Amino acid sequence: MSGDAGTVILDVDRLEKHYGGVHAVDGVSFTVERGSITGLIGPNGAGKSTALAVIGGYVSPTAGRIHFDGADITGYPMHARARVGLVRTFQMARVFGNLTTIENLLVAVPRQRGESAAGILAGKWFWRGEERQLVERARALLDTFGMSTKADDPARTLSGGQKRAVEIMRALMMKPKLLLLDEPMAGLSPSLSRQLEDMLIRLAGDGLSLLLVEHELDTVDRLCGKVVVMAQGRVLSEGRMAELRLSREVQDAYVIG
Amino acid sequence: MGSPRIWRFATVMVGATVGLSACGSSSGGNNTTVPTQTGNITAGVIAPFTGPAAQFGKLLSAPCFAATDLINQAGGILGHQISCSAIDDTGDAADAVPNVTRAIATTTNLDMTVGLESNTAATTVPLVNAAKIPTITTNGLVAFTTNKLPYYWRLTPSDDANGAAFAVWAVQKGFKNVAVVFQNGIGSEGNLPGLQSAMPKLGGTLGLQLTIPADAASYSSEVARVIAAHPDALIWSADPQTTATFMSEYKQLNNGSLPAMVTATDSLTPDFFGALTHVVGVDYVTNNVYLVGSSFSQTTAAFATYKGALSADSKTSAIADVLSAVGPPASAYDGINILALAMVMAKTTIGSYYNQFVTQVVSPKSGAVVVSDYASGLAALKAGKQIQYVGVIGAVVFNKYHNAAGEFAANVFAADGSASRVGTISGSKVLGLL
Amino acid sequence: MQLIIEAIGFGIATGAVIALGAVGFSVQFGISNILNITYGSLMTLAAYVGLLLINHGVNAWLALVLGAVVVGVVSVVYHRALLAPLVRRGTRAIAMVIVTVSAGIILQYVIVSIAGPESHSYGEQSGSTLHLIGFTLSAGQVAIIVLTASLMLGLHLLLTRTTLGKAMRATSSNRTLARSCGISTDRVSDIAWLISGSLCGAAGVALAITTVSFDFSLGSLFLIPMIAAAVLGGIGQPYGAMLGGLIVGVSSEVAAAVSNPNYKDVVAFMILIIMLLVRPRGLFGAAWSTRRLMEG
Amino acid sequence: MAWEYYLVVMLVYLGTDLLAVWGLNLEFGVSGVANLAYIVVVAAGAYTFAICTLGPSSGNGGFQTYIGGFTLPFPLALLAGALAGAVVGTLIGVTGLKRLRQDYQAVAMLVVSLMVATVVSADTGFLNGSAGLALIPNPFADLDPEVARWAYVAVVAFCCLIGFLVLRRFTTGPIGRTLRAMRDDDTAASAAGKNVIGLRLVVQAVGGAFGGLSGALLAGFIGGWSPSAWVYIETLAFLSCVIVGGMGSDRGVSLGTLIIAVLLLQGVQFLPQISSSPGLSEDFGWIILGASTIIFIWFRPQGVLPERRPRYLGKSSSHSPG
Repeated sequence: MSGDAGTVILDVDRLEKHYGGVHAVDGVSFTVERGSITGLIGPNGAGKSTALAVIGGYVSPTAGRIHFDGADITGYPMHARARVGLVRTFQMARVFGNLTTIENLLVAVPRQRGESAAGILAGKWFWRGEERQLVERARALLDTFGMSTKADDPARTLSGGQKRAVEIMRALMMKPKLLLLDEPMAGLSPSLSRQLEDMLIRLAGDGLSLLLVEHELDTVDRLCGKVVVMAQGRVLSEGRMAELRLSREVQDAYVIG
Repeated sequence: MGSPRIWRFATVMVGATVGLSACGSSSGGNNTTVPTQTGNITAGVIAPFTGPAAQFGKLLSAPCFAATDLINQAGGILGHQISCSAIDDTGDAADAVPNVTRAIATTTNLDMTVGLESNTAATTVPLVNAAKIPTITTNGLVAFTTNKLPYYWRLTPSDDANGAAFAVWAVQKGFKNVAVVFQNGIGSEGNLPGLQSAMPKLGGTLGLQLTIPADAASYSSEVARVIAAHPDALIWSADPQTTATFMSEYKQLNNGSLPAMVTATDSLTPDFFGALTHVVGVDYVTNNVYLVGSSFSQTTAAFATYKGALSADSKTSAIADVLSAVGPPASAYDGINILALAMVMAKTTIGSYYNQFVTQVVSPKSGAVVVSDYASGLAALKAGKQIQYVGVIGAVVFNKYHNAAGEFAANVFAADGSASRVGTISGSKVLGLL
Repeated sequence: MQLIIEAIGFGIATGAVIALGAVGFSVQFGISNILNITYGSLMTLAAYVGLLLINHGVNAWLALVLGAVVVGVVSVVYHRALLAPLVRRGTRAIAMVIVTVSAGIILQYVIVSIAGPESHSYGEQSGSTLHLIGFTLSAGQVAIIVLTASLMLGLHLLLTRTTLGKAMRATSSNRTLARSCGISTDRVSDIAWLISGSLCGAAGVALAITTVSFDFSLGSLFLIPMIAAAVLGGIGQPYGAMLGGLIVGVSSEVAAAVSNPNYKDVVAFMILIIMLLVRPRGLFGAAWSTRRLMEG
Repeated sequence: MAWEYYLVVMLVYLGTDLLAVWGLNLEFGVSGVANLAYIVVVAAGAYTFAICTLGPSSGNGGFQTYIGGFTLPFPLALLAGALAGAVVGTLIGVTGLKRLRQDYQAVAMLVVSLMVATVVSADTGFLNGSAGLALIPNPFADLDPEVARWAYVAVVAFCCLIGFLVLRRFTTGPIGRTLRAMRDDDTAASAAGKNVIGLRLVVQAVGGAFGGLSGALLAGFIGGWSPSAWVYIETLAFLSCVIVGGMGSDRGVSLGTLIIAVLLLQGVQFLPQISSSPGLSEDFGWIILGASTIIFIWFRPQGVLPERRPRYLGKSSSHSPG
């Protein structure tokens, strides 16, 4: 399947989202290539977050199509997109506060045997084996992020940075093909930020595709191959960050915005 | 709207604790093999004391106070004094069951009950019957017209007979074209069939038949529908608040005039009188509102004793006048006397023993002394004579289903809220129309 | 046909009272983002305050004003003492609904245990009947319509012509932005609760006047038509609530005129549920309110 | 013995309360669906049980009119009650299909509760209107009354046992974890691939079956059921057990059912019955119930016995969720 789709994993085609008379997203088209880190930037109110929400399935588009991994997913609800490998995180990290950190990871895996009708009917023996594997994967991931000691803490007690880490680990538990990140660095200390950047680069190296909305242009510069610039609901320009910095149009948009 | 279900559970818990200790300390109880008991007798008044029908609780407590006052003055029953206990059935079957079972379990010497109104009778009657407590009920459920429970005795007519009595009175007053307005729930299920059956037989017509919701903010549209039907009178059944709202709007939208109203004696309450006079004035209420229901003569000796006892007790004196005209409370009063005399005849206060004497207290027998109250009945029995109790509601003959009912009457309110009788309707005529 | 025209007239009278309450409810939601279910019981409180005053010889219309003031103050205290602290503690919206439902039940049963379960009345209404353009209305109904219209006009002027009104609207649409513009949002919210509470009180006394006979369940029975009106008009939008009130009132009365009157409340219920399921932002709701009604 | 029957009533009410509270806890405490129409599923179970056990409406001389009248045996009628609860619960769940703020959904359900009660009360031909149904046959009418009472207690106890086992299947393990994730943040749960709407409907169906069974058992015991038994605030009583006991904790809410009873029990012992207004203690019941709900939301939202999360030990160890 992925072979047929060529190198493009996400194809956004003339996307529109209107709120009453406001055109928050007004005919946006761009693509994300497999294994790349693509940035989506623009001034406040440019429609980046709305575009991301539409791609993630949180908001339904007024017009336009979204193709993901060779399939038209425009009508998919959010959970169906997650199941085909299109996973998003949130601007404000959202964790399941009353679950423990490790449970936050475990719960994310789609189609668990223990969630199925058969699992509920048959009981523990039906899902115990799968569960054990998931716990191992989750522990490994917690180790990688240096959060093993927090495994049994309720997620609501974690710091902002830790919550964001939980969110990203949770996304990774789902084995996504494309990760949508909405300002992943917001609120992180510079050192944490750098760690996360390294992590994202490593993930991309392993073949994961990333689309991120980010404010900090230096971060975008370091991470992203391609950058899409939005202003007033439209795509203004796209290219490499270094080129875009020189573009008059882009500069104007940021100043005006 | 009763109590929260969990609250019912709490009251049950309290009751269980008390019940256990009571059982440990007293040799009494309703079901012991020794046919005597110690301590006072309790007469339970099972009726709603909370919720929308709470007025019935008040109405049925008063005759209990009156009857027990007189019994105690006459020396009690077999040496026991008797007192009344309010048992709240809340008007809701789900609340009534724990409340009534708690009362049965925790009330010492609960040897008789009265009340058991239509809302809950179907579930509470079996409970007291299973506890072998003789019961005089005042409900009108058609289902009990063919009752087979041994401890159940009914002294009031069934609801469909009431409906037919409305029709008789309306036609008698010349109201040939009537509009029927029943509040949802009250009367519409019970009274309507009798009314529908009787009205055509009497040559009258039921114009508009409307069921209205209780306690709505406005009835303007409903009122407009009734006005458009131009009725001579309203056949009415609704709670005081609904009645007041509806009639007030009727008056305002009909240029200040109102048709006559025929309603049940259930509405002979201070609440109903107060609510209605407050909004449409006392003239209309005293001249054009007829309250029809089971009734009795107010000239008998039994009535004088009853009225005297109601007036003498400070708990009941305020509503003595109103009660003087209403059937069910008088039935409850008679019922307590009948059961008390049955105890005397049986020489025990235990229900399972004295229940069989109930028919003997009231049945006509040659050579029997006709008595009109407990004291004279007691005296006659002590003198070794047979008795026939003929009380406030007149002579009582129970059929094989333990049902008995007397005549019907129409009443009107006086300006002070008391009731006076303006006509009677024979029971046989009513039953013939069903 | 005549019956339906008359019913429309009655619907306008009923709708006027609904609108009065719905506007207050809507203002409260707009300013605090709380669905205050206690509102119904506060209306009942107003009716009983009015009863107390009338029994002491106060004129009915003065009682309406005083009842409004009392409930206005109670609303501010209620918001300050219970609702605002709970919101600050991060209590979820779902729990806030449970809190306001519980508080409403407490207030209702406190009223019962003081005033008793019996029905009460302000007294006989003046019996004159007015016939205008096919409508038949009682004097009391006309008075309530006039009262509502003038209160709505007053509110309109307050919202559009005064600095306070502008501050209220700003706080209502974006609290954070309003605060950053130097608006004392706490003070604005107090005043909004005072005004909306007063509308609630006025509606309660007006309802007691039109209903003629009432008991402790007065407000809770009336709450759903009010919420229906508020949602119909786009919750948080006072003008929408006014129109919503008229629509709910007229459709209920027409239903009572042509069908089984027992179903007339069902009309308001259906309007509310259908609106919530199909168009939660209301007939006239702006785009921002859509986003506000969604989770997150 | 009278007190013995009293104990029977106490046990039957406790059992039916537990079933209902468990069902509501699954919906609200575990899954975050504030079903303020919960009492409607209890009513659905009770009515269904009634019309399944009663004979045809025409057979009783016009005493009461209703649909159905199937004269089914007791166990089938109980199952029908549970099934009706599940169906009605799912229908109520439809109000949650639109992705609305949760407080809006709660209010929508409150309205559903009021509306269903209004319609059932108004339509006398459907379920006998506001007079409700009576003379629902007792399943053990042929037995000696004392044996019959305890037989009913045994049936209730058996249903509670089965109910608890079923409940644990939903509140523990991966599915319990998923439902709690949905409760904590349903948007994030969707983003994690959970079909939130589907799960909600399933939960409303299962919770509804619990409520339906509770109602069926209660109606079978008391022999009657009417709209005054399921006014919307009855839901608050169950909700209060959940909140006070500990949202999401099966043991907590079971304890909560007792605690509410004990709290109120203390209250009633200190309240002398005032003869002029015998209803006062009933009013205080509601006041205490509302107050304890608010007090717990304010001071101890996790309840008396909070939900406990499982620990997942190291790679070699197994875990025990729940």
